[in-house]
Amino acid sequence: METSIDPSFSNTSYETSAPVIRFDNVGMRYDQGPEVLRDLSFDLPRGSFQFLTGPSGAGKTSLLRLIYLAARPSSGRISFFGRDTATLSREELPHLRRRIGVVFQEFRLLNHLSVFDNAALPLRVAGKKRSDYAEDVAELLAWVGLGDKMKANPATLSGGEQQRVAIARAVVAQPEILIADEPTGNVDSEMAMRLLRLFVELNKLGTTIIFATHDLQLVRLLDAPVMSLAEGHVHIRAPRSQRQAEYQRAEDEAAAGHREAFEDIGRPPLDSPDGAERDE
Amino acid sequence: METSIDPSFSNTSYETSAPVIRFDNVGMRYDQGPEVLRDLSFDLPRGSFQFLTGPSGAGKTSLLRLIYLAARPSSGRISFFGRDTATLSREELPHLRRRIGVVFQEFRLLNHLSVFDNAALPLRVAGKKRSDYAEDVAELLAWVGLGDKMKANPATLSGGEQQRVAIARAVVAQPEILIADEPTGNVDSEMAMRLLRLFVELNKLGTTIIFATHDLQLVRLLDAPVMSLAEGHVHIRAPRSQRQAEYQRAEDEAAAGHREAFEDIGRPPLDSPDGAERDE
Amino acid sequence: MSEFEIPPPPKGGAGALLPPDAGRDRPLFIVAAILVFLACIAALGARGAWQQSQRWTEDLQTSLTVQVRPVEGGSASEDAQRAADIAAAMDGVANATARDRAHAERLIAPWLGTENIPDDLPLPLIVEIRLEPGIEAPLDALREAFDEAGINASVDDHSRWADAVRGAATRSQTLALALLALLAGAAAAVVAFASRASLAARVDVIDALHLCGAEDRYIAILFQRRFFMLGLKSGAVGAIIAVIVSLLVGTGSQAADASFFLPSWENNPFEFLLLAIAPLLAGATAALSARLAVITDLGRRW
Amino acid sequence: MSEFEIPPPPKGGAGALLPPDAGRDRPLFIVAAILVFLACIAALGARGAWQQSQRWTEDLQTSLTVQVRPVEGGSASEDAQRAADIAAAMDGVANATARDRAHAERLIAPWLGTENIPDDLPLPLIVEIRLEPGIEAPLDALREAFDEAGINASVDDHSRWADAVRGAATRSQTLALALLALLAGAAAAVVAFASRASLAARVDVIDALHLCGAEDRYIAILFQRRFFMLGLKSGAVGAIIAVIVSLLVGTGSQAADASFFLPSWENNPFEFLLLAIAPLLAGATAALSARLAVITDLGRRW
Ligand SMILES: Nc1ncnc2c1ncn2[C@@H]1O[C@H](COP(=O)(O)OP(=O)(O)OP(=O)(O)O)[C@@H](O)[C@H]1O
Ligand SMILES: Nc1ncnc2c1ncn2[C@@H]1O[C@H](COP(=O)(O)OP(=O)(O)OP(=O)(O)O)[C@@H](O)[C@H]1O
Ligand SMILES: [Mg+2]
Ligand SMILES: [Mg+2]
Repeated sequence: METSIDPSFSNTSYETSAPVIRFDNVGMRYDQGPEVLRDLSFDLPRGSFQFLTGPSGAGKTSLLRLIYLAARPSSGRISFFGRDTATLSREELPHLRRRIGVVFQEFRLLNHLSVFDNAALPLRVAGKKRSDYAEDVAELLAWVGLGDKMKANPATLSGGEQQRVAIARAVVAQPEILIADEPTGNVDSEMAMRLLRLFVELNKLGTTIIFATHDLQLVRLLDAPVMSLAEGHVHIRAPRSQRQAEYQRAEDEAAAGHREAFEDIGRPPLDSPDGAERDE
Repeated sequence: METSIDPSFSNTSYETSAPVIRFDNVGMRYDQGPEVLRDLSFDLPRGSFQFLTGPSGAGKTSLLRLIYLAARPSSGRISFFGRDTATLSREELPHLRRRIGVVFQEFRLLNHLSVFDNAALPLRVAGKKRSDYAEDVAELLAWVGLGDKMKANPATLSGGEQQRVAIARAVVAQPEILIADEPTGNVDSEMAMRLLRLFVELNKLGTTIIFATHDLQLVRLLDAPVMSLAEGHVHIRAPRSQRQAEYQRAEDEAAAGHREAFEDIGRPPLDSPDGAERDE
Repeated sequence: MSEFEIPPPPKGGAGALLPPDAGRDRPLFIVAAILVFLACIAALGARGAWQQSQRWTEDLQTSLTVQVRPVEGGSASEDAQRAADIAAAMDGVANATARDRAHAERLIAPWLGTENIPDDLPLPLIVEIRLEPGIEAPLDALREAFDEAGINASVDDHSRWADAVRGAATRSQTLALALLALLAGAAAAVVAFASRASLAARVDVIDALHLCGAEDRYIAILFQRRFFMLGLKSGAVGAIIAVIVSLLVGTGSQAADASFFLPSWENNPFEFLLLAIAPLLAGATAALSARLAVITDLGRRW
Repeated sequence: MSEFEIPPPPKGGAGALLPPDAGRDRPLFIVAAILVFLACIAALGARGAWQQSQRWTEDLQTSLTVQVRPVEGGSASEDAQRAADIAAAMDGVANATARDRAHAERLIAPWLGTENIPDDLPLPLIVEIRLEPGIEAPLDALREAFDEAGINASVDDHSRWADAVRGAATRSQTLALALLALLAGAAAAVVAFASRASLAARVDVIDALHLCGAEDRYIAILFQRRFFMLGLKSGAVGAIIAVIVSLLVGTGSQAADASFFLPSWENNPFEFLLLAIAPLLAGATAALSARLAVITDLGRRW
């Protein structure tokens, strides 16, 4: 179990500046469904790096959807840069969205555009000239390991390659807020580290980052606060440096319980050929 | 680092029966592209459980596509149950495919059908009566934690929930071969273990399983052989029980190198506001 | 089975395996309805022209007109009466009527006025002969008989008029049938393209079905059924609108020449057959077109 | 920038942001082309009917026929010549020609035969008057002048025929214009539905663009441009086929009554205008329809 603190992060200030995002008693439900998120209140300071974890279906993606303005809360208030989102008009949305970069869990690449054009999309939509950004985009794609796939159709890429295009697209315009929904779910751990490094660098340049992931190994690499969602509620853990002792204890317990838990799970409902082994 | 052997797997015989799948010098390329897979030769014995790993873009999905008959090799020979696939006619395909279950990396659920109908699809296509399978499908969905989402539209599920529907669909007909492409990429580690348990049970009932994953923690839970793909070539590691010593050494090295590696990665190409930190 | 709530079976049975694609088929529906509507109008028009020309030519074909000119020293009205008797005695003649001098005077009144005609002007008199239907006009026999009887008569079988009417009818019918063929071709092409596009748009569904072990036949039937239903429904809508329009046109007052080209609703089996067959034909065209497109496309895989 | 190969800019500039959706737009293209073709045919037909009727009624309206009957003790041919002179002297009359007795005999020959007419039969003679174009026929003035001169003449302005021709023309024109309206409405409806469906089918693209900060206007323009191009292209194809068909019909031999309803290509500005305007009109309809549909749909989000 590695618990060491990466020294490159100690100088990042997490609590100094005004919040870029503030949630006040936010609740959210889909249509007539049950409340997915309940009564969330938190601030994300400018320039912070925030992990978001929680079991599958806990509402991580839903929370991120609120932040990237793809959904509205059913109750409570969300403010961006001090501005209440409820008062936003349709016309103001695009400009706010250009300050936010998003990596979607399902990538959402445009299969009729090349990898290069996908990555360059936010710049193009913002009206930038191709000749101005071509070099930067190419360099970024090379960094995520896609230097030789720039002309490819995203549909012909492997899962991990697609994920990296999605990441390149999200960071290319160096947004003020970067929202990443499991950005490393489809890549091996070496590439995951490489990508995390990209986020860290962006964070150092001032971008507020929210990074949803199931990969606890990755979480452990950074000394950043961790929001965990469970049953609609959020719990924010301070950065590891602030809670070294308790963390160590909890993690050790979890590791010990790991194999035990696997055996305790029980038998799934499968028909055995002879029908004898089935537990009803 | 846990290295213990799960006792429940020690009685599974990996090398006893005839191969269900045999690859003979198989090569594969997409259109005019470079060879993604080169000269693969291996046997998968009946009832074996095989992990498949490799870096992103190594060709895991491509190899699986060959196995689930969605693609043809550009060279070499693949046989199923002793039958050369090159001699298969279009008419024979559906019947062979019914003996194979697949979990796709991108899920491929049908969004116009309910979760229940998605999971039941292979049974329905095979002409089974709804009343005969309704109970089994519901029980299976409950096992993967979707008992209360059976009527939902897959598009409204979280990433992890969709993945579990895909798994339910793949196993529902208890196929002879089960191919899973990163079936736990979108779920938390507890759910991943639960799902692995499902595969293990299926394997015990005689299904040959090929499980592609990046999650080395999961790989470590089972004492099963591991195929790793790199640069088009495959390397098969015997089950852990057979190579305990060397494995331990390699893993320890990897763990030690983990943090070091992260720092060694270097800086991604991002413009810093003052332009000074940029390394060209 | 109590703790789980199993969802009810989907409506429409196996058809539901294809996504309903709400809006996407709507333009196709409208287009198909328009094409069927126009096709029905064209068919009714062709039918109308044919019927009208049948009616007119029948009228012309079953009547003959004989002009009896007075011969030196004879009485024109006597000759006319004799001619009528000779004609009436012939096979195939239903009746023959000799018209008097007053009738002849009325005929030339537009040219000469009524007061200007001297009583001794030797006017030719008219004998009208009506034939039994379906009989070839016995022109030669009549002429011979008149010659033998010493009557100076000329026989007119209206063939000049009948030819003109028939010609016009044939032209308008050809026009309508060409339109019909154009529309049918267009409809088939549209459905073929649409089903191919629909296949391409649902390639994910097809893939999923294939990999779940579905056969090509199984998938083709899904598409075929959907497009049959689409053709049937839009065909029914188009045909019904066509009937309504033709009823409206039929009740409006109109000159004969216009009605020659307009569809009109005649309350007879042909129209009912057309109404009944149009949607089926549209459905069958759509289904066949879809099946061919799907089977061809699927055959290219693997 | 040397180590990376930057892909060339996409063809078609910003338009390429929407997927080309190869097959999916093809049925729409065909349908639009068919609709434009039929609309052009209808427009050419309406135009043809109008022109034909103009030509005929002009013919009829610029000529008068006078029947001069012999009066007791006078000479018919002298009267006819006098009538022609009187008419020729009138304002608005281009020329007046008196026809002789031989001409009158030819006119009644079908009724009386040629040998039967006694030389002393008082035949009415015809005076043909041709008016200057655009002049109201001076019927009353002519009648008065003839009365004064003691000529027994009746003047016919052909109004009965002209009315019939005009009526037929109006009917066929109305028919063609109704068809035109139907087709235009159908085309607009089809495009509206299609663009809405196309929007729904590309909701992923829209979402991605939105989340990259694209404005509604930006997206609407993408759709608008695509459907304008589609309308333009299919309109051009439809119009060109219509021209070809009308040229073919125009060269074929045909009876006057059929040509009354058939489009025919007259080498004049109206036809060129129609050819030029039809694709633009189709494009504009499509673009407007698409823009409205997209803006409405997008407005419902957020
Ligand atoms: N569009 C939707 N309509 C209705 N319910 C939805 C919708 N999207 C998500 N949900 C439900 O909301 C809950 C939270 O989903 P969410 O996607 O936020 O989970 P998550 O934390 O991202 O999970 P995962 O780790 O599996 O991606 C789930 O139970 C899901 O079924
Ligand atoms: N349809 C395709 N056409 C062309 N190239 C393809 C296609 N699919 C995959 N490739 C290429 O083949 C290589 C192997 O892809 P594959 O999807 O098999 O990798 P993978 O091992 O599954 O990676 P990941 O872990 O990221 O899913 C990649 O470089 C990819 O770009
Ligand atoms: Mg999620
Ligand atoms: Mg893959």
